[in-house]
Amino acid sequence: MENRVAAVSMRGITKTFGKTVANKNVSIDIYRGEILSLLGENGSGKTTLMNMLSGIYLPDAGQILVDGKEAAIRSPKDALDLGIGMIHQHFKLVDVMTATENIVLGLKEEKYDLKESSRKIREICDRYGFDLNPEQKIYDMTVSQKQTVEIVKVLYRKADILILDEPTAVLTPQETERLFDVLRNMRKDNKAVVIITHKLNEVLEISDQVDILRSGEFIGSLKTSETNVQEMTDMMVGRAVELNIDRPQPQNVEPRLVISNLTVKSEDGITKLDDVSFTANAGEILGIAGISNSGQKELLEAIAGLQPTEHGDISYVPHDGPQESLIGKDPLDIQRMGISLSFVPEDRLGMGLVANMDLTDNMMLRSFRKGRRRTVDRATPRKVAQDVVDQLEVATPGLTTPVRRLSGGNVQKVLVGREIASAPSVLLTAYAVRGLDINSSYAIYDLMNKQKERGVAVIYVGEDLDVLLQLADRILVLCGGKVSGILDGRTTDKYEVGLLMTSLGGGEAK
Amino acid sequence: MKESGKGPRVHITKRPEISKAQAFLIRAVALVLAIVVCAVVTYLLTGDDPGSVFKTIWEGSFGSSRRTWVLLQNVSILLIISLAMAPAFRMRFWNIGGEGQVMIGVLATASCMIMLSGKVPEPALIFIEIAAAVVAGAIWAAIPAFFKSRWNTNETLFTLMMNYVATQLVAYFIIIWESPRGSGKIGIINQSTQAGWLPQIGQYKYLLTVIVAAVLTVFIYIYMNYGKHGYELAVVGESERTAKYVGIKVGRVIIRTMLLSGAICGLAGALMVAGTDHTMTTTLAGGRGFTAVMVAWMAKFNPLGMIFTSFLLAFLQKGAGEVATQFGLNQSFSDILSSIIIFFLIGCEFFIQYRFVFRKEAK
Amino acid sequence: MFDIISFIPRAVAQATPLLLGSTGETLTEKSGNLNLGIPGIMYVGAISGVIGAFFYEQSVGSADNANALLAIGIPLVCCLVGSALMGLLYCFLTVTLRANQNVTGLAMTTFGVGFGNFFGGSLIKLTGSDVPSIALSITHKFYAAKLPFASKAGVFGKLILNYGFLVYVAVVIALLTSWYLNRTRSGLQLRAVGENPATADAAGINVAKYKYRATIIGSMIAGMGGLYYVMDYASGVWSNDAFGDRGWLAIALVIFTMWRPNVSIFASLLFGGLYILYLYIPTGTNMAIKEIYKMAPFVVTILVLIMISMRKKKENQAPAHLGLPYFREDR
Amino acid sequence: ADDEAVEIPEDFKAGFIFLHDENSTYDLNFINAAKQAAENLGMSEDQIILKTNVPEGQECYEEAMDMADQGCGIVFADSFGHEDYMIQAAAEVPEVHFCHATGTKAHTQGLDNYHNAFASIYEGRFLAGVAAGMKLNEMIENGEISEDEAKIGYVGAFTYAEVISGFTSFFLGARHECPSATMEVTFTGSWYDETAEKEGANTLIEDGCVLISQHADSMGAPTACEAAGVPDVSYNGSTIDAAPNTYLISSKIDWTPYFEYAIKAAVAGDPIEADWTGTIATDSVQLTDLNEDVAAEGTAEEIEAVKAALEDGSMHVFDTAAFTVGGEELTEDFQADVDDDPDYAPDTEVVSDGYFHESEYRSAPYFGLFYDEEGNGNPIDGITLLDVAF
Ligand SMILES: Nc1ncnc2c1ncn2[C@@H]1O[C@H](COP(=O)(O)OP(=O)(O)OP(=O)(O)O)[C@@H](O)[C@H]1O
Ligand SMILES: Nc1ncnc2c1ncn2[C@@H]1O[C@H](COP(=O)(O)OP(=O)(O)OP(=O)(O)O)[C@@H](O)[C@H]1O
Ligand SMILES: [Mg+2]
Ligand SMILES: [Mg+2]
Repeated sequence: MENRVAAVSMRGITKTFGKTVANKNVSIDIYRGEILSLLGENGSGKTTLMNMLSGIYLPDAGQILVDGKEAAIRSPKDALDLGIGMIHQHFKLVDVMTATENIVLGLKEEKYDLKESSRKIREICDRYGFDLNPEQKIYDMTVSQKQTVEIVKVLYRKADILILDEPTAVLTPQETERLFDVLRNMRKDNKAVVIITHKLNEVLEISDQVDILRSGEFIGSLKTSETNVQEMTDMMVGRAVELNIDRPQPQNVEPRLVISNLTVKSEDGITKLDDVSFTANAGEILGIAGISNSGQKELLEAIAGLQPTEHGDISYVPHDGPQESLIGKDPLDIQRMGISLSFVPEDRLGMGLVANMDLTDNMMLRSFRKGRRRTVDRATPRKVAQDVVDQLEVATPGLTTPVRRLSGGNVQKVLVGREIASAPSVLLTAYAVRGLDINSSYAIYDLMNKQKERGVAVIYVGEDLDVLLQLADRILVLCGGKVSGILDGRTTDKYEVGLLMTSLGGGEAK
Repeated sequence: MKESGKGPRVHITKRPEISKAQAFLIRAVALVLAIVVCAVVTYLLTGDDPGSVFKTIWEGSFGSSRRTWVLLQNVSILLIISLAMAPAFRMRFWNIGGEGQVMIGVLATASCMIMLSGKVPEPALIFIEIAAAVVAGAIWAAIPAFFKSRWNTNETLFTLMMNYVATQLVAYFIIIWESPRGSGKIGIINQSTQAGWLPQIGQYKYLLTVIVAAVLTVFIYIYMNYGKHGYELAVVGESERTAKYVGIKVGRVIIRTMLLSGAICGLAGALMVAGTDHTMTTTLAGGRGFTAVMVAWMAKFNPLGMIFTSFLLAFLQKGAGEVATQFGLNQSFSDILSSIIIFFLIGCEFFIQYRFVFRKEAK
Repeated sequence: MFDIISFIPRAVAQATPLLLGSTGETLTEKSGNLNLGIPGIMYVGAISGVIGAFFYEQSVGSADNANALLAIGIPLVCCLVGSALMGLLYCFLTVTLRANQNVTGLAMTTFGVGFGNFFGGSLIKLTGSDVPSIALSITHKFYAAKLPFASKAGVFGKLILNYGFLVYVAVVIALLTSWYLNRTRSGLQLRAVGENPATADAAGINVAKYKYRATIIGSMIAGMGGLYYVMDYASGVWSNDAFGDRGWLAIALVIFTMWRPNVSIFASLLFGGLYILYLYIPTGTNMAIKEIYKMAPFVVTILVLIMISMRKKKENQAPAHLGLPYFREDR
Repeated sequence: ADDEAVEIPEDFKAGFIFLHDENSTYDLNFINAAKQAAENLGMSEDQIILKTNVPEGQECYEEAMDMADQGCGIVFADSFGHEDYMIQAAAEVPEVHFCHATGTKAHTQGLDNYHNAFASIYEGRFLAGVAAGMKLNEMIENGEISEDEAKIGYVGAFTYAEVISGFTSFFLGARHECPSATMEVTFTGSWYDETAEKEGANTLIEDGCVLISQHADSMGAPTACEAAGVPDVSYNGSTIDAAPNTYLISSKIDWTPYFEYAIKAAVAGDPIEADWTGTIATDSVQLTDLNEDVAAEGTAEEIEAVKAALEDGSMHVFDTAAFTVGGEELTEDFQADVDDDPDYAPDTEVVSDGYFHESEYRSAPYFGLFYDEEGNGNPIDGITLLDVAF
């Protein structure tokens, strides 16, 4: 092992963006026949480091050796020529093109023959068990199908150094399992694989080696077989972290939102929610489970007033007073009704925040209407922003930094921080910890619990069943837009939830 | 190539935020370079000594108090139209229909002056004509906005086409009101009665326009930077989904903003017809609807910056016109000079945002 | 009196500059560059051709010494070089320096029209002619040369065969561009650059190279529209501003055709027809109505624009990254 | 004021305002005249200020005033739309003369320092018409066309009196030679629109017109004629460069005599006529070179003969015996609209001594269309206005 030549050696890599030092003198080795996990908190520079390998960024200093030889990676093309393929955190796909067209993009060795390429793609899919229609347009695909295209793209190119940046963030457990099988096969083929993920159980499951970054610096390397979640976390964060979610007993439980017989159709007429009924209680976390695209998004958006409903009712029940229907109300109407409803959407930068605005102006999104004056008040949001930064430990150069510059985890903290700052009575969250490092994730769980204790009705849509089972008081399972069951979070188990997610569990909710 | 084993010696990367002073310096250097290039071009094309050419440019604008006032008037009108462009552009609504919106304002004002002259008292006429221009401009701008908000109809092309439609409408009414018959001209409207003419402040013919421009500058500055509307339109510009998410009615904001843009353009039209020109021709806007886009952009939609950029372009236009007169050059020369300056000013933004990194060796 | 057989060839003459302009702009826009400088580029293409033709005619003196290859080649090459330089300037500013495309384009239009008129004016001074225009009748003959039997070959000859060569070049370029965009790998990659440069970049496509290439070639194609106008349609006579606002109509055509040069062959014919339709509509001495008829191409564009936007179809939309700068390290 | 002895003092300045620059046919004619007049009067370059591209708006007033500021004793403007602004300036600066070409208001305005000028270009067009008529005769003789096919096409800009007077006089000149000649007229609605003029000419040619003339500024019509091989009478200058095989002749106004006259009068302190009309006799109306390759034999001689007759008054362009309107001759009680007023009311009797007195009651032409009860404007018999119906 000592004599092995690393497939890739990165030596003394430094990269800065403006004032941010994303990588500082980082050196790592990637070996063939191994799966390397790159671990680090949000913003620790993992993506940046890998982007330099794939030619997206150029290092300010340092060198890269491929198979022992110094390599100049000036562009993604150079990287591809060296056999380095990367699946990016944000998909790199052209929406209006088919899978095949996306896959052959940039190739020039072979004859341009889309039919022939589609055939080859089918072959690859058959071999690895992917379900993909090469002629399908990307805009018609689900996230996991897009993910598949990305993977096939790399396989098609016969890349032998493969980088996956948070590939499992949007996959179901089953899909993740399939992906891991593929990766294991590749390891068998003596390929070098780097995987970035925040899910430590996955790290333990799939990788051979773990490299850890903190604040852009290389912290250390561990053998997966010799480490555990606690150690990795502590190294990432730089101090001991407590890793369990507590679940306080709900207090003063009373109905806050009553959903009855709700049906929602998408623009093209597909039924997304089918006769959904449930009640969300104040002082309780209602977890929502379901494989992706089972209607979670539509459910939350319907409650938030962003999604027209077909029929059924959504009613808000105040602590003292008659219940009011939210049907046909948009977010502004809801706000005007005096209901403080907060919503952390799935798409943070595209929906929850304005990427190009700074922290203060993003805080203002919720509050700018306050007051009768025609001008906005920036002083209060500035204070809120400062509080969020302080309390949630947001890593940012300052309050005037556009949020687009922050790393994923910090973006999420800003968003959640803002939504909580308005002292909501209902808090809707969609995949609140997606892409977040473990430390931030726990910070978010903590915030959820605090809200629950404040008497907020929290609806938590999640994908990690372990977390749901530890966090939620009740779990509503969606399957194909229908409620397949509502379970008690304290008594149910993963098996039962999993079963309801994939079938209607033999009947209506218990 | 790959065997060389090194990355490129130099590459481009984003700059850290640089100070206002530094950014200003970069722009100043670009402006100086642009002037040098203009001087060289002038010399090559005319053989005239650039020094005397610049002296002429200066005199063309400041040679007499009349010229200075005319320049101020030109700057003001251009500035007003540019101010109209700014909110829409901040909203990422690519309105290149300023020309048409001004022309419709011109048409509305002229028609009031022609049709209501002698029929209503003077102050009422002035009020009606200005209101008509403002409303007409607003409606004209709101038409593409409506379709944009409803069906996401491409506004660049829509507003561009609306320019031609407006111009043809003006052409139509010029012939309806032409005098004498068949001439295709309407001459000065109400030359004898001066009905509907905006009052002159003291002895200064153009002071009114300058004051309106100043007031509007302040208004738009506050509107965009401190106003709730300004904030809303910025959010809409950045992300419609975010806007919807916080309950901003996107369609309404788009239409409202364009109503404002169009209203200001219409007002500019009214100022021209009722304030200074007192006539209506198809070329009254004179391409200022397009120039205004560049003015607004070069100033990054900052109304205070637009004072400078509109001054720069109006100054050049006027000065280069004087050069054409003095040196017997054709008028297109001024277009060449102003575009060279624009090229430099928009090109230099690069050096404000990016810098070159020279590769260091790793130890 | 309205005679479609005689109307169509005249619509074709109006259509050709529009077709070349829109084809050039379509190719450019497919790379994500919204070049509003096309109107200016068409002027520059025209005046560059005129300058070439002028000096060629000066050097040969009389029609007898003229050589078909040079008479066509010199103006053509000058036109292509002039327009290519404009394309290069646009790319340098927007791709390399990442300047805003709208402003750059508008400034280039100001520049191009000014450039054309300035040099046009200077040449006119050189000729010292009575009526301020440059008449390039020697080279014009070659540009306008038609098949000798075309006008005698009946309706078919009149409608299809009776044009100068640039008309056919325009159609062929439009077809080739369509083929290039839809049927070749390079075309696929170009479209990817316009749709999503980050993706194209990550796939190893040289984004800047594609943008430069498509924009410069697109500018050259558009420039030929100006060349056709002056050397063929206007009988080799350059007058300032004569080309008018056709460049803007060409840009309108791009959206009108939903980025399809092959569709533009017919659409430009429609626009060309609309452009001169008012001359055929009976108005008598009512000159006012004539001004209303002149709106036709613009109103039709607006109506079609609205219709297209109502029938939302992903494939009919502009390239997703149109008008936006790309910097690899941005996020 | 035709005193040759007037010396122009060195500090006297004259200003000239032009709508476009020398790339416009119309303005070039004025610019050349301005330079020529200055040269003839021995004025140095510093003594004349030429300002091009002055729009028909406030800018015109500003330029006129700026020229007065710069010490100009006289200011000229060349475009019809400049008139009101010149009047505005004239009212403010009584010590400076403001002269406006093609305008109509000086005779009713009552300002001593505001003047209009024009020339009897209808005479020039009549002579150009003679050349056209002879060409038609030649075609008839050669058997190229029959007598009935002697149809002329005319591309006009606007339905403006100047244009109507122009095409009528041209037609009368042609008919003077070729009695069977008829004419079709189309209007473009613009003084300069290359495409519209070219397509207008094409339409006329397709419609069977065998000779074309124009009153609009671009090269559209001449080049359309050259392409179609149809003889063309152009305007404002020779177009022989672009149309060597079809250009026949052209007529134009030379403004030099007026500029000289007005400057000399201003210097001498003599009054300037409110309405000055140049004529063939003052050399204000000129024909450009006749293209011998195209013209019928004997054209030059015939033109000379007719010109002599016009000059000595033995012949009149608008001889009421030479044309009819709706089948009837014009009579002495015919009134034309000479004074500008919004309702176009005819106000002046203009027919006497057997002819229509064009450009005598004011310098700008007023021979217009003849309006019937329904308000339709009709030309004289023999001329058809196109585009009235398919
Ligand atoms: N293109 C860019 N422009 C400016 N700053 C950047 C850019 N890319 C990354 N950064 C900054 O560099 C730091 C490292 O970011 P990077 O994306 O590499 O983190 P990461 O480890 O991948 O985080 P995450 O787990 O959230 O994906 C962050 O502070 C981020 O804000
Ligand atoms: N925009 C364009 N318009 C017309 N022809 C083009 C255009 N872009 C490329 N071509 C032609 O298509 C062919 C194939 O292009 P291709 O991109 O494969 O070339 P390349 O030089 O290998 O490019 P790259 O290295 O960027 O992949 C080449 O002959 C090229 O000249
Ligand atoms: Mg990352
Ligand atoms: Mg009258």
